[in-house]
Amino acid sequence: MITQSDLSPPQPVTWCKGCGNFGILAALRKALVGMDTPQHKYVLVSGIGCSGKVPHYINLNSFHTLHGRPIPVATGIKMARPDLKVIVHTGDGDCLGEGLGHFVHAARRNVDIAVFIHNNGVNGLTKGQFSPTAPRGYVSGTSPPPPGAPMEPVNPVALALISGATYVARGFAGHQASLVRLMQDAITHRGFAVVDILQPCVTWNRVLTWSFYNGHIFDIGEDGHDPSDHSAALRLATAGGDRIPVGLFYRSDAPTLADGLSLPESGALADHVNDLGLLQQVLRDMQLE
Amino acid sequence: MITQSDLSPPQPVTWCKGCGNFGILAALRKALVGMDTPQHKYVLVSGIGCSGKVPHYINLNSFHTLHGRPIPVATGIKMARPDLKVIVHTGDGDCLGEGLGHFVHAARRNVDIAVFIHNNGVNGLTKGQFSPTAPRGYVSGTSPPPPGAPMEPVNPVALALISGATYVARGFAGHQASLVRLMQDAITHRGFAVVDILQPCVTWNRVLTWSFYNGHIFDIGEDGHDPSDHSAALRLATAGGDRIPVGLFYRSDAPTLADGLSLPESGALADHVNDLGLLQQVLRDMQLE
Amino acid sequence: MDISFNIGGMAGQGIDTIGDMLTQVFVRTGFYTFTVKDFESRIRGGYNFTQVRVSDVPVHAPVDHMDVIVALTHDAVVGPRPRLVDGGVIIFDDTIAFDDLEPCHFPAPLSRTAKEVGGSVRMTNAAALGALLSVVRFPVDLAEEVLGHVFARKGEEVVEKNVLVAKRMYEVTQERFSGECRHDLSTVRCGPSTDRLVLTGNQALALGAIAANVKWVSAYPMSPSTSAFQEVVARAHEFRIGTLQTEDEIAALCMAIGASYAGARTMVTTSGGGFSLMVEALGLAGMTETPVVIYNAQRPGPSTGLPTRTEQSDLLFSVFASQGEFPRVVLAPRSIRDAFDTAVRAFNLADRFQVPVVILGDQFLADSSMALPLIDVSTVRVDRGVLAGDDDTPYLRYRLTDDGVSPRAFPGEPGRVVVASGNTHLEDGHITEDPAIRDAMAEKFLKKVPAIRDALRPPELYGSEDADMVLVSWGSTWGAVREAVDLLRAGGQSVCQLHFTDLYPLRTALLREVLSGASVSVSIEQNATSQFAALVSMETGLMCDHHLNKYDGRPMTARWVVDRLQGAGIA
Amino acid sequence: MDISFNIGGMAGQGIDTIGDMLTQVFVRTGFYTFTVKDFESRIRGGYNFTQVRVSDVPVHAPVDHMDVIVALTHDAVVGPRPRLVDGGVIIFDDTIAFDDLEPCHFPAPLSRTAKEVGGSVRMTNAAALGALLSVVRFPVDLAEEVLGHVFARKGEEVVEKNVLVAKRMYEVTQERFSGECRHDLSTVRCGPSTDRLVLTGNQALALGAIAANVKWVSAYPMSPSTSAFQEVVARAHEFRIGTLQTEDEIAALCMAIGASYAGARTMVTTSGGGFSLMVEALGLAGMTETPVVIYNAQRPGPSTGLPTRTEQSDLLFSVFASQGEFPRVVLAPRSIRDAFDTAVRAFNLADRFQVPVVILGDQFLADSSMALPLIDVSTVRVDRGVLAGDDDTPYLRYRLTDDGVSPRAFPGEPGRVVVASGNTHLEDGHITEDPAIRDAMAEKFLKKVPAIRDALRPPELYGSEDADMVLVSWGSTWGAVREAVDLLRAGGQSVCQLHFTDLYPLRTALLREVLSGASVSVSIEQNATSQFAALVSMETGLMCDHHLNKYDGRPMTARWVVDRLQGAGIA
Ligand SMILES: Cc1ncc(C[n+]2csc(CCOP(=O)(O)OP(=O)(O)O)c2C)c(N)n1
Ligand SMILES: Cc1ncc(C[n+]2csc(CCOP(=O)(O)OP(=O)(O)O)c2C)c(N)n1
Ligand code: SF4
Ligand code: SF4
Ligand SMILES: [Mg+2]
Ligand SMILES: [Mg+2]
Repeated sequence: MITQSDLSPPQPVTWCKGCGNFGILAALRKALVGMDTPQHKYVLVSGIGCSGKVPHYINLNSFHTLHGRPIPVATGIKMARPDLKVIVHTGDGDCLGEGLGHFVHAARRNVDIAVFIHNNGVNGLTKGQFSPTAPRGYVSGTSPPPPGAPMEPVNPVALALISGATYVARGFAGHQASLVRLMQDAITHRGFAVVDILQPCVTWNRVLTWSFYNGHIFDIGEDGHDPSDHSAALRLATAGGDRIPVGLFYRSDAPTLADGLSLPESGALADHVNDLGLLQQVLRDMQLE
Repeated sequence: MITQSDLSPPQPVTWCKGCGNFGILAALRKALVGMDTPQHKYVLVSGIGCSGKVPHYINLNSFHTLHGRPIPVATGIKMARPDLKVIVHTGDGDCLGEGLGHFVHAARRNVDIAVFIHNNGVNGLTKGQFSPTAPRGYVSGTSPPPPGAPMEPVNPVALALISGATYVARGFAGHQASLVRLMQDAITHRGFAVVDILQPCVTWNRVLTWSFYNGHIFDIGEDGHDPSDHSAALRLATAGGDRIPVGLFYRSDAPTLADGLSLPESGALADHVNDLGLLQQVLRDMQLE
Repeated sequence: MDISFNIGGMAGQGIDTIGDMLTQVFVRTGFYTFTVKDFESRIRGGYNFTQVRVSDVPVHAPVDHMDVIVALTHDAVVGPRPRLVDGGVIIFDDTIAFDDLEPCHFPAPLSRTAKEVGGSVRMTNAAALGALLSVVRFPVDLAEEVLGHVFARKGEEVVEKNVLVAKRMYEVTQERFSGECRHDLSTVRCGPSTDRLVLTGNQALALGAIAANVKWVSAYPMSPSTSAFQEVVARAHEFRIGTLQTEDEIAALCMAIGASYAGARTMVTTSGGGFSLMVEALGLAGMTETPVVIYNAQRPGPSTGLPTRTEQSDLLFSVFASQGEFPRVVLAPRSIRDAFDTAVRAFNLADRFQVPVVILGDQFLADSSMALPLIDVSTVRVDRGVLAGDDDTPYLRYRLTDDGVSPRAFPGEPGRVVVASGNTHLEDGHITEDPAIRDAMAEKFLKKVPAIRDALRPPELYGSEDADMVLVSWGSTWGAVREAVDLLRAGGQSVCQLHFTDLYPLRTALLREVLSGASVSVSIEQNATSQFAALVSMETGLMCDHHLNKYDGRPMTARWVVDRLQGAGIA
Repeated sequence: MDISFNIGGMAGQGIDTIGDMLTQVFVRTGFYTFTVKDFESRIRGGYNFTQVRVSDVPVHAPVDHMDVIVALTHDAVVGPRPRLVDGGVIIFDDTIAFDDLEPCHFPAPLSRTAKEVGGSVRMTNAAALGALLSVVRFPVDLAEEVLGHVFARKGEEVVEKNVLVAKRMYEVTQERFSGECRHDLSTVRCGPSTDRLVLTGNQALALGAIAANVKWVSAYPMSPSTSAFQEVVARAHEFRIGTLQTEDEIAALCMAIGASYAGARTMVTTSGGGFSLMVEALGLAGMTETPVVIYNAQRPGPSTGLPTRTEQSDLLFSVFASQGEFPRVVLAPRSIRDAFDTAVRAFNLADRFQVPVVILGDQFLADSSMALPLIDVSTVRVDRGVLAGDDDTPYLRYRLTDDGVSPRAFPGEPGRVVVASGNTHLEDGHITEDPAIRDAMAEKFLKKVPAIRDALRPPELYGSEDADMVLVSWGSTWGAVREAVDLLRAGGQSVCQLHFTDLYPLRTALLREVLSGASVSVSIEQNATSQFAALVSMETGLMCDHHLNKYDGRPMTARWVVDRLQGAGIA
């Protein structure tokens, strides 16, 4: 129903030439064009970072929020308007540094939103400091040698799995076809869907490059992984070693947050009106005779 | 070296009669009395909650901080004074709600502190609302039926394991001997040590009671679990089901945060003095001739 | 009639229950009540009390003195003794070992009677109630009329037995109590009041929010705000309101902002520490012009401070919180009834001007209760402000208009794209660094202010504008200061009260008039640094001559005001 | 001599490099420079520029006009054209297609020369430098003297080739440039300055912190503060300073508080959004009396605003941030050199009064650079305040003293227990709800304020106290306003500047004197709501007659001040 031109960028794109974000944006456009939800039913929510600029490069309802906070803002939107599809674009710093708590809690609540992590191992927009997914020893302006970043990286896939996310995948900005599919599945999935997207930052990250990823990733679907098997998913996610698994790790069905709140039986919360007659009755009942 | 009377409570204890916190405090006292670090080398850091009051009930250096923030405060203390043993007492709301981000990041940094979670499934001090570890459906003032708490609980042991903690255990306020041992090991462990302590809140929590725990816990040590096996630990932690494993899940050696910072070669950071001669030289070198 | 009953003891002993029952007895017999709770930040033990002030005219503040005390512990017998009036009585269970008996002391067989007559010590509460009523010679027929209702309402399982216990204890007291109580209600009949709705400030606020059509409330528990949240949660199912206990306060406000962007009226409830954490998101609401209501029930700070006590020390923080500059509204209800109206007004102001609105309550107001006339909700008006029409195409979320307010639209409508951004943005919501747009958007914000100010309530003048002395007050101290004015005027002083509920942007016309007219002005605030007086100076250049400050965390009383004024030689 | 060079182009094109080299040329030849950077919140592309202002007297502000422009893109040729002075020149690479040539345009073979002479287009920077120097007829011998140093210092790999390229382009320009440049430096010899230390505001601040013995800096990156943090991190190993990029700003400040409690001097660096997140922990520092220095490099808000631009709009937020009331200090350096001193003073004030100290910088100050005399660090004095002696037993962390300051001790000493708490506490640090202690502790805080105020710098009066007009300014606009005063006085006006670096608690003596003496007072601020003027009113009741406000995110200039004053008919 949506055409590419419906989505054309409201503003000129300002990312660096060669940035992995182009691949993510392209995949998002293809994903949306390939599905049958009308354009006005989407809301795109982003944080702050290079990744956070997505709303200005695709013509959708959007909220460019704060660094680290797109997930709670998206949660609010979804609860008020459960008929809308809410998509979060977030950076690794945004989602796993400043906003990590929200990520874990949204996962365990199984909030029905799709979260796309632009995972580039750096804080791109603030000039290349190591991010929570940077490997131990990563050298940057805030982690000079010795010994570079003095800590283990966050593993977003494992964290999502442990936290209760019901759709967990990893994609790569360079693999359009599979990324489009993962995005579409994540958007249509009923529940908290995470796609950790490997995204080369060509300006700052000299370690996690296009060629590095091309040489190290492998598709777990091709390896016969069963995405209904949580422990297998967790094993894959925590295996370590040289090779980087991509694909769908896990998918399951579970009650979403909206199922557990007292939202209106039908229609959106945003359109519902408190019954003043009922309130008057409540107040009357509270009176002491 | 420390005697029980050295530690006697500076203030009368205000917890409810029968509260699991008494067991935790008793175990802490026994743990300290049984070790050979002198009293002045400990610092106890707590958040806000019933659990947060520990510093007033044991005679130690202490910092009663903010809700959710004892871990970063403890991190700062430890970095400034690596010779001190820093112990955090935190609630489940404190550590896994408000402070969850800090918990995960301290774990991946392997900050050399011991974190004791008073896990009672409720926000005790604010009158019994469901906490992040309350089971799905738990009924409280902020989660009335239907359907009670509309989300899965946080699993602190699994979360610690995934995040990179190098000592991960679960204890029970009612099992003094083993809790004392776990505490001592956690305190002497070099790295981020977590003990998730099951703590009945007799006033609010009608589900996770003394008798519930007595009927459901089992010791993984007795079952022959090997604490050097990370995946086995993770499997145990995520197994689900009726029975609740307690004991030491995992222990390993890894560089701590202090190893990766430019702290003084010897002596504490707090006692070190920037070399003004060197600074003068630096400034001179920055000049353009 | 103006009696203060005081029930003291440990947390968990049933102080609240006795206090509530006592309140009910007097409300049901037609009197005005005002109940305050004084409790520690612990779940069991300590020394807590409930004060029930009963009067035949409306009262809005507690008093310092105690007429009749029911003490459930030894501490509660001894501690409040200095505050007992001459002719006051302290009732306590005769199992409490207490030797220094004075005529005011009445060791009563409360628990024994409960056991003997009711069959359970748990009915000691009923016994205490009976003793209390008897001591003030509350007519037994009137008592009988209401006791059944009271115990039924309190959910006591064995209503009849409780009534029996209370009545028996009433009689026992008649027989045994040999002291003098300064209050003798034996001739009293039903009071003049028809007010029957007993609400706390937090309940009133929550019900007001429901009346104003709040559809989303997210919060992280924090005393003394939690009961407001819980009141909404408890009614969420019947009204279909989305409520969520979040992981922290940051998430609470961000969710509310998201839900508001999507079209729902939203509120968050918190106290100072939680509000501190919301400050960044407050700025997001400001910048994105997303209406949201933030209820900050203040408590003494800084930091964790005194979690269960009261203070008015977040005023200037609320006015200036968050980086940068944007319009906002700060309101402080003056009474329990006003908390309801303030909630309604807050939502309308938020929508009309597309700004965040902070409601500054405090623990005193939050936890106090009084009997009110039934609230008629049919008069509640919901004003959602300017909404975009069909001709608003292409839709520009931040259209530059004469009054700075852009028509709102919500996501989900075909043909309309709604773009919000916390970065500096163009009219269409997309980001820009253009200095001219930056200026225009900053001026858009400035333009809203005069209209907001005009939409706010002017201060209330109590007494004559020509009075020699003006007492300047704000928020929940309204009742205490008003009563102080009455006391002072009764003593022949020429004094008036200028009271503000709408604090920012400040309305200054009447203020200038009254302040320049009076020969002495005194700011009275429940904080240490006279924050409202500072705000007045900032906006008008006028300085109050004197400042009364109470910052021990306990609620203000008229007596305190008068004593301080006299002590300082001002009155 | 007062020339403004402007290098414009896309991010990532080497604008900074050319600007830095140009700065070096003039510094090395004895001139004063002032360099500002104007860039967008993106990593590549857009339109950015660096302005290098060169003078033979010290200058502390940029100018609006441009004398010589090097444009690296078409946009950079066209965009700044209106700001080019008569007799100005725009140099650009002749591969840029540009048709509307005017006499001021000089399409030069920059990249061609780089390739032909240096063998690589990457030496286009060197070519641009050569062209630029040639256009203003900067003496070739002087240029030769320094170019080698400049390229070596910049870490250019092939120093000689770069020098060759620059020189060749110098000659080519001599031959080809047919326009008129209003500046002719051919007779210039070395300038009067011996200032050789080129620092940005952020560098100066970081080095000041190191001089003051900062031992722990935790931060989460945020423009425009990040380079201050990175400056410390880069030197952490040689000085042995603990530094950590944290998960968020809350952790950053909490860690700093922990490290300070344990005895280390600590600092955090952030901007408004991060400061918002620190507000709760700020209150913890206040309540626990833990010294800490918070550097807030302001940028235009609210919310994300304009991340790489400048503003002074967090003043009142800084003064009132966090619930409750506690003493604090707010300082705003007036210049790059002052940033160093401010850092030192901040740490001493924090320790002496055991309070948090906020340093309000801004993007303009943070990213600007100028040549300074060498800083002599031997004069730096570290004052750790009152420390507990051996006789302080039992140790009471919050001992009540006459001046409100309690001797500090750190954990880890035998026989001493150091207890800190964010709850209301007793002298020993353990918690209490006692109203009398509460009062005493609140008064302890109030007591510190007069002594803090006395320890702060009074405002600086530039010009005569008896001037008709006083310009009131604060922080980084010092240079621009001072220069405006010079311009106005040169035009015969009677005007002075009263400039504040120490903002809170406010010193009011000189302020009262000057404001009441002047017939016209004008507040000049880089914000929309005149926050400092509001603070002045709050503290003194005095109102400024006029307010100049700049809020487009671009730095203030003397010209802007003068034009605005004249435009408004004030001057
Ligand atoms: C509260 C707050 N802290 C810090 C910043 C500064 N900041 C902007 S973007 C960013 C990091 C971006 O990293 P990431 O989320 O990985 O996004 P990327 O640019 O790499 O896509 C930071 C720290 C901010 N805007 N707000
Ligand atoms: C920022 C902030 N939010 C909320 C609170 C209120 N508060 C105090 S204790 C507490 C929860 C305590 O729960 P938990 O950490 O589990 O401790 P427990 O009392 O159960 O030991 C809360 C929400 C606070 N003090 N600060
Ligand atoms: S800095 Fe990195 S992430 Fe940002 S746009 Fe450039 S390449 Fe992409
Ligand atoms: S409320 Fe619960 S956790 Fe708190 S002291 Fe009482 S029993 Fe213990
Ligand atoms: Mg990133
Ligand atoms: Mg708990």
